Amino acid sequence: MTALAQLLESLRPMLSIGWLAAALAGAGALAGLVADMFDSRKTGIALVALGMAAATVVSLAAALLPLETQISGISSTFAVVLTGAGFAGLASVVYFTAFLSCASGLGTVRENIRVPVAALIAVGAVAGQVLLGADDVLVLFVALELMALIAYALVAAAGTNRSDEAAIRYFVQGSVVTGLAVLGLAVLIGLGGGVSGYGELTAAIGLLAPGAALLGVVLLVSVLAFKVGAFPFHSWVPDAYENAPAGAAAFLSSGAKAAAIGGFTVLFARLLTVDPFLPVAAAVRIMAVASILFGNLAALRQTSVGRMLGYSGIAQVGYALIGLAISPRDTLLFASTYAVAAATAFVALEYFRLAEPGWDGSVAGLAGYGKTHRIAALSLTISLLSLTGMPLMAGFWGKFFVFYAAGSSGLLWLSVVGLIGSVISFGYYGRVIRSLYFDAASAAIVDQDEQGSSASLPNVWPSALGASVIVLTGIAPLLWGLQLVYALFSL
Amino acid sequence: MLTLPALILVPLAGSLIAVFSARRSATAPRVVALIAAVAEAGVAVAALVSMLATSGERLMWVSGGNNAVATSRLVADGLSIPLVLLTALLGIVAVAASWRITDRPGTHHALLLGLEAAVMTVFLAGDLILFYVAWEAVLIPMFFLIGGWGHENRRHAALKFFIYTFAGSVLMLAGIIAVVMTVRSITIGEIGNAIPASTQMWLFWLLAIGMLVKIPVFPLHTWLPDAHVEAPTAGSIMLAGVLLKMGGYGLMRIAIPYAPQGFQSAAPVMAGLGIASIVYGALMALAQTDLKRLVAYSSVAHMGFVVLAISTGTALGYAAAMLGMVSHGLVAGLMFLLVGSLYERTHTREIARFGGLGVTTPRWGGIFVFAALASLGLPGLSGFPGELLAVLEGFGAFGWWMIIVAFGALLGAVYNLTAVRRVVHGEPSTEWTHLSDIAPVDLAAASLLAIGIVVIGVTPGVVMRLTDPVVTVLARALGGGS
Amino acid sequence: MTLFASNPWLAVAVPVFVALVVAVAGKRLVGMTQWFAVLAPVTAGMVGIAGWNSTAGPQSTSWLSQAGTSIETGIAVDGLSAIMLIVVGVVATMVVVFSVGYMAHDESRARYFALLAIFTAAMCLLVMSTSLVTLFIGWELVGACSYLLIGFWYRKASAASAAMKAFLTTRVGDVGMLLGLALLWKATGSLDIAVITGAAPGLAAGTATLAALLLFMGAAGKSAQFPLHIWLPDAMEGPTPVSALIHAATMVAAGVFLIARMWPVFDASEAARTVVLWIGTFTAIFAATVACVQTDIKKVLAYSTISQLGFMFAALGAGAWGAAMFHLVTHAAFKSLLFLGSGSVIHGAKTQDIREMGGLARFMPVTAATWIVGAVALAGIPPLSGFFSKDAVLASVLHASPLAASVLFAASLLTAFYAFRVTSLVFFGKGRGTTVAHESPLSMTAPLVVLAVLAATLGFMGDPIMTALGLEPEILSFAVAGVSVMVAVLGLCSACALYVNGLGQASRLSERFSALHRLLLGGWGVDALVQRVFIAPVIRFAGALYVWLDRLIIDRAVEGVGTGSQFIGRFMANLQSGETDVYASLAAVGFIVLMGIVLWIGR
Amino acid sequence: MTALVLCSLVFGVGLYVVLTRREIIAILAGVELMLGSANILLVALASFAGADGGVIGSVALAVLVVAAAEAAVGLALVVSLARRSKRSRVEELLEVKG
Amino acid sequence: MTLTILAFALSGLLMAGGAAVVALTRDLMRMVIGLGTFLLGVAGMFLFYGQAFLATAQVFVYVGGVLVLFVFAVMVVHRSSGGRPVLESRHDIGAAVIALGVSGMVILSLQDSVGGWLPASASGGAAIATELLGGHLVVFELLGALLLAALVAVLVIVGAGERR
Repeated sequence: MTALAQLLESLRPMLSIGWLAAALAGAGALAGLVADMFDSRKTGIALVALGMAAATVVSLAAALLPLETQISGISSTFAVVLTGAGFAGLASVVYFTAFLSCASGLGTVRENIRVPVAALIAVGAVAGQVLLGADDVLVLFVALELMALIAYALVAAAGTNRSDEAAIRYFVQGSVVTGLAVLGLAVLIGLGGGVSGYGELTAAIGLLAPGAALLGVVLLVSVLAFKVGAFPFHSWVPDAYENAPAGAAAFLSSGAKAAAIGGFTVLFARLLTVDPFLPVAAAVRIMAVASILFGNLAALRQTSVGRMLGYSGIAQVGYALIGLAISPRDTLLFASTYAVAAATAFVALEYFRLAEPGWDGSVAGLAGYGKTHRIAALSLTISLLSLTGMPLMAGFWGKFFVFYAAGSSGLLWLSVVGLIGSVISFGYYGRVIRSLYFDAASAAIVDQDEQGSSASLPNVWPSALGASVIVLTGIAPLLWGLQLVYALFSL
Repeated sequence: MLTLPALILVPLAGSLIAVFSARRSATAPRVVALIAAVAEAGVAVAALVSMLATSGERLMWVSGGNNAVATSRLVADGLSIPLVLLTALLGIVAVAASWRITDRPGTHHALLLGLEAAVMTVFLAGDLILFYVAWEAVLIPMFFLIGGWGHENRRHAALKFFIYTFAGSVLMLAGIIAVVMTVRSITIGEIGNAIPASTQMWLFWLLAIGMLVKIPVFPLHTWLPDAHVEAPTAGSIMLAGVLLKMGGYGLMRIAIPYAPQGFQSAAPVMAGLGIASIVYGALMALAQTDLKRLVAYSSVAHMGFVVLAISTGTALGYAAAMLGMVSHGLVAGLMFLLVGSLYERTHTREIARFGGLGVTTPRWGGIFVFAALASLGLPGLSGFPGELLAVLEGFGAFGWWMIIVAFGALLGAVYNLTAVRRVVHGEPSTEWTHLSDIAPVDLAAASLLAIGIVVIGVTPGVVMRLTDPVVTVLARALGGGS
Repeated sequence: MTLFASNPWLAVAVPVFVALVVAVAGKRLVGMTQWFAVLAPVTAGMVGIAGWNSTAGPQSTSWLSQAGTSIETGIAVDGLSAIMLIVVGVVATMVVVFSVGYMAHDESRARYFALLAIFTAAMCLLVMSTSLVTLFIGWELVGACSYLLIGFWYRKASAASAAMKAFLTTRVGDVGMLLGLALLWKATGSLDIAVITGAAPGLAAGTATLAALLLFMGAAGKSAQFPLHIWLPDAMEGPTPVSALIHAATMVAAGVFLIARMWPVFDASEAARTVVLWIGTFTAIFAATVACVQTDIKKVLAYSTISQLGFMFAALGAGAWGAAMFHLVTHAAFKSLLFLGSGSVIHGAKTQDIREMGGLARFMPVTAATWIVGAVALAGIPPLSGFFSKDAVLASVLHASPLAASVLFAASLLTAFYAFRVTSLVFFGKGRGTTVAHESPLSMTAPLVVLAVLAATLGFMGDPIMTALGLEPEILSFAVAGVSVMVAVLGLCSACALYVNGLGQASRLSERFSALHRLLLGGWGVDALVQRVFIAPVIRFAGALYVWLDRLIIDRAVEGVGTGSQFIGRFMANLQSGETDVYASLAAVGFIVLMGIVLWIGR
Repeated sequence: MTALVLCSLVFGVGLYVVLTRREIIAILAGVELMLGSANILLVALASFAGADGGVIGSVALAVLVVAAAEAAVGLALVVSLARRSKRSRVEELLEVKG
Repeated sequence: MTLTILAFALSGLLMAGGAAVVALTRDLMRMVIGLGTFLLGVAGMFLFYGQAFLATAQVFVYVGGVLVLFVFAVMVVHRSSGGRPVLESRHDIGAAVIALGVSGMVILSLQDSVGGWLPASASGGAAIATELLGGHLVVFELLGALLLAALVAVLVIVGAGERR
């Protein structure tokens, strides 16, 4: 352990550059694209994944070895993106989900665009790192739009009628929101006198007429709410998650969302700290409750696993919104645990899609996979339990800290709503698990399995990796205390 | 004190080995599981011995040493040790009960041992977080046991079990959050800032609701018959024998100490729930046509006594609750073992189809009669001391309501003896003339439980000597001397 | 003897050990172990004899204790318990010996003897205990043994039902006893009998009465007093020696013993005693009337036992617990004699119906002779034992309530009547049975002879018994004795006159009063009433509760939450209509709503 | 004030176009209306507040670039949809729902 | 002064008129022309507010680029249908209320913050460059990434749509 610590210590100067992770990721993406030009697609994806892996490790190291206890800027001159410990922690999660997504092999994507899709995911992860630490409205806006463009493309990458439809609708809705975003920029930066950093903005909008300031802020909140997929800005979520290629949805549902939650959190922590914005926090709480109820209830009767995960994602965002205005650290922690679990779930689905071409994506169709695809099924189960918030899984800590923070702020009722939502959520997560393990496989599937056992199976290890991360981080705090958690997400 | 972590690690290790041993042969997992369960029992006894050696107060183990800021701690005292021993014993019985499982034996035994580890953790948890974690972790293996190895309606029952008890325990989590944020410590029993009395009024119910669901009391009980009936035998044994005890343990360990004033105002209601459970459970058991369902409802009645005893808030009441829990663990374990063993050979639980089993399977019949007598609270067997004390103390606290309790005890005799008459007595049904008697493994397990039942029944003092120090403290905190 | 005097626990331990040995040895060694089983009651008797004048103090130990509060268990032998121990020891010894012959052909003998031994242990525990808890443990255990022994031939549905009925009916009484314990625990803070009896005079009147009545409820259940007597006639489904031991001599007398043991509590409550007196008196006359028409020899004896126990309770109610104990002892002797005799008859005649018997005296001389001794003792004809004890009872009741005494005299008349009705029908007249009866083996007749001797002579033991109990000896009241003898002889003669030539006259009589006859035959319809008013409704109620409340309301509510939220979920998911413009407008509407909320909150 | 009203109303018209047009390309045009007018509002508000032109310019430029890229992606989606399934109108997109 | 007012009015007219055409015409090509008009109006507005560089960029990027893309897209989409495609709208009150709601909310919230005419402050490309390469370098880089991503995204979208 000490040797490792020394090594990390010697790497400090390099880690201090928050760019390093982004640069590695970007380099991986470019290298992948270059390799793609020479038609070596496997290498291309491997290169992108490698870049993601490197970025994950670097970010994690940066998180564990915080350079300063205070919030640190990306560099001394441009204090527009936060890369302090907690943000590096979340960034490493974003990169990790992107890594899982790429590592799944993206087998459901058509071969000719596989590497570009991977590269898009990589760029998305970079955008995510910027987004989650954005300390500047303009940076936030551009990062959001970058993420949005990538998201549209990822949904459309499935190349089916349904995915086209989902992408178009997503795009139209997103465009309206972009309009709102520009309006928000106009109000905040325009009326704020041309400053865009949160620090100066806080001072500047303090001088504005209350109505104008609130308008700008609410516009931004709406935009971020759309990005995270909170009720009532949620409509795109189920469509997108269901119809995007599962491997790409793995990033879309996890890293992209976690980054948006991060950006949302920073917005609240840095900009909305002044008194006049308390109503905004209250409004977000209402949105949280609505999201939790809507997401959980609407997910109950879904037949498609992806769509169900989409609705459940709405609910999960609701939990994050609980913590948003209360405890940034806990919100980031929750976002991370959610992201890893969601990515693992989708990566497992990607595996099923490839391993069982006959699977129609429905919950009932998973019947018997618990026996035929043990590892992937187990990974999916673990990720779903984590999403439920069961102890021994990472998801428990995420929810626990958020709810604890809410309780400590005198909002125990909010925690209770969230907890009840968790109970409802097992109604649909449990149905998936039930299908996997308790339902007999139909005869056709068994036959297929016997035939297809010799064929090359897709990667199962990314889902296993995700699941082990979930379990390890779920158990570790019990053994070594909670400092580990605090260390990763101290702000 | 490494015995405490060992109590958790031994079954966990056994669980892992069981999974991998399944590749070797189909019978390897059960051997592994049995070894692990016996070793676990050995460790439990070792814990008991070392606790008695250290003047019987308590054992403690802190992860990461004492200097760490936030650590998990394990504590074993008089409240936990009896239940730990019970769990270890039932662990062995459960493995024996699933001796002939052929469907994925590795996973089954691994889940069983994992369940045991989780339950152990509940009883040993020294901080609230660990307590809750273990409390919920118990659901996972149980869910899979019911769903994976249960009977016809297992799919629905597993989900219902999970969601119902999960709903109760998340409210408990809200309560735990409220506790921690007020007392500023997660160590159980460490109360820095006193919780305001007005808060305690709702806090107690928030904490207790999850436990009351687990116990379960009327009218929060409907998950239980479904779960019990559908669960495989080993699952039923653990469910009735150990999982329900978590509720009573939690009340005494968490809910009441943290919200004593809330408890005092809630005690009559809780006692009412307990009394209602006693009568209601007995009546429901009387109405059953399914033998396993009957036993399941009898659990409601028995645990009603535990709730009643706890709600007296006296030292003897607590002791009665502990006795009741240990006893019910043994008796219900035995009952489910017997019903499971019967089901395995007849593939039915329909009471009406049995009859005269005392003639065809005399050993099984004899033990069933014994179990029924134990279940109805016959003195000399384990059920009696707890029920007697519950009535004695309940009379002191709640007066003539005990008339209902006493009649509830009578109803207990009614359904048990009715079951005996319809299953064991009478002319043997032609359907089962060639039924083989109870298997040797089951017989051994049953004898183990029967010995426990007799020992506790004759000398309940052994349990109470263990519980004495901690119960004294807890009862004094409530302001009740006796 | 000193061994037994200083170690009274042997009376419990040895029978338990015997039971274990017999049970473990099982079928293989029955021949040997059944004689070994005699050891159990013999030890009990020895302890009783040794403790007759023993000065050894109680041996007690903490059964359980918590936070300084402790519940003690303990045993001790004093006069009262010594008497009971001897009764138990002697009768049980006789029964075990008798059983060796009676049960010779039964496969489950091992179970039988083990249960007898356990019963002995439990009974000894009951009578020796110094704590109500120990007493209650023994109390329940004898009940359980009774249950298992009544249901010994459990293949017979009637036996199984009778066993259950016996256990449950006595349990009804135990409900009261349990509450009585709780009340005394609350009032005195102890369950130690010495403490409670010491504190009894100081109890509030209401408490004392309630406690006494609750204890009496337990006693009434165990001792088959009206209306909890219904189990005893059915209990005759068990093997006859069991009836002799448990349902005539020992267990059913435990209720009398309990009240004697807790006498100070009853002494403190006039009201409670009055209740006991009248319940006892009524039971005595009621059961006697029913006994007059029964045709099953054991049923007659069963109702007779109920009636005699009624006598004892009447004595208790009148304040003469010594007389009650005296009658208990003599009753134990002659009633177990009668039961064993009936066992011998049944063994020989292969039937229980007295209408099918007749003239058996020729085939079974020993049985007949001893039976007649028992019947005379039961009828209360001097100088046999029944006369003296019944006289003591009647005298005391007369002292307390002349009305009750006159009822008891009537009961005495009926007693003599039914005793000799049976005697005439069974042993005299012409044989009506199909089979040729035979005398029983020695192992069965020897106990009869011993018990006959006891039944004949125990009447003279009145003074020692009273002394042992620490009471003044009874002085024979000649007035009462005269009336009682007259009544008894009247009953005897009328029975002989009516029945010695068979059933002809009697059946004409019963046809004439057929309604009354049916009523009496059915035990005044109490049994049917209980069945209709209590048991059937409870079972129907339970069934209805399960269907309507548990399934239809509670569980439906639980499941309803699930389906309800699914329904809402379906509805919510339908908002997701797939229309692009709706989706786009949701974003704008969301903004407007959010802005509205913010402005509304921030007013 | 005039600029505010003008830009807001044109923004509203853009939104109205998005909500009412059936042809997807027309919807994209509506989006352009929204973005353009919002951009002008930005510049207008900035000059009311006397903001530094450089910052405002770069913000406006960023918006411009974003809008252009978005238009490109949007048109690509439309083209792809049309080429694959011959659909170009929103009422033809009702497959994914529930 | 009047000249500036005139310029403002003209640009505003172009914007409003173009928007109205886009909203109301039933002819696809006319809609594209209306869009062009609007974009020109936007460029005029930039000029009016002293952002000459932006005005230029607007003309180049939009009128020269995006508008052409629109035309291409129209041609590709409606290649088969022949003739000029007819545009349809589902005019309804709800949409109008929502659109007006947003506009109204913006106007009402901002009406206190603006007023009178403005001191136009000119800023050239240099100022923008200074800002973008200085304090907002990250934005510049992100915009670069955005354009690259847009390229790849279009590639992916079109590539996914190809018939197999």
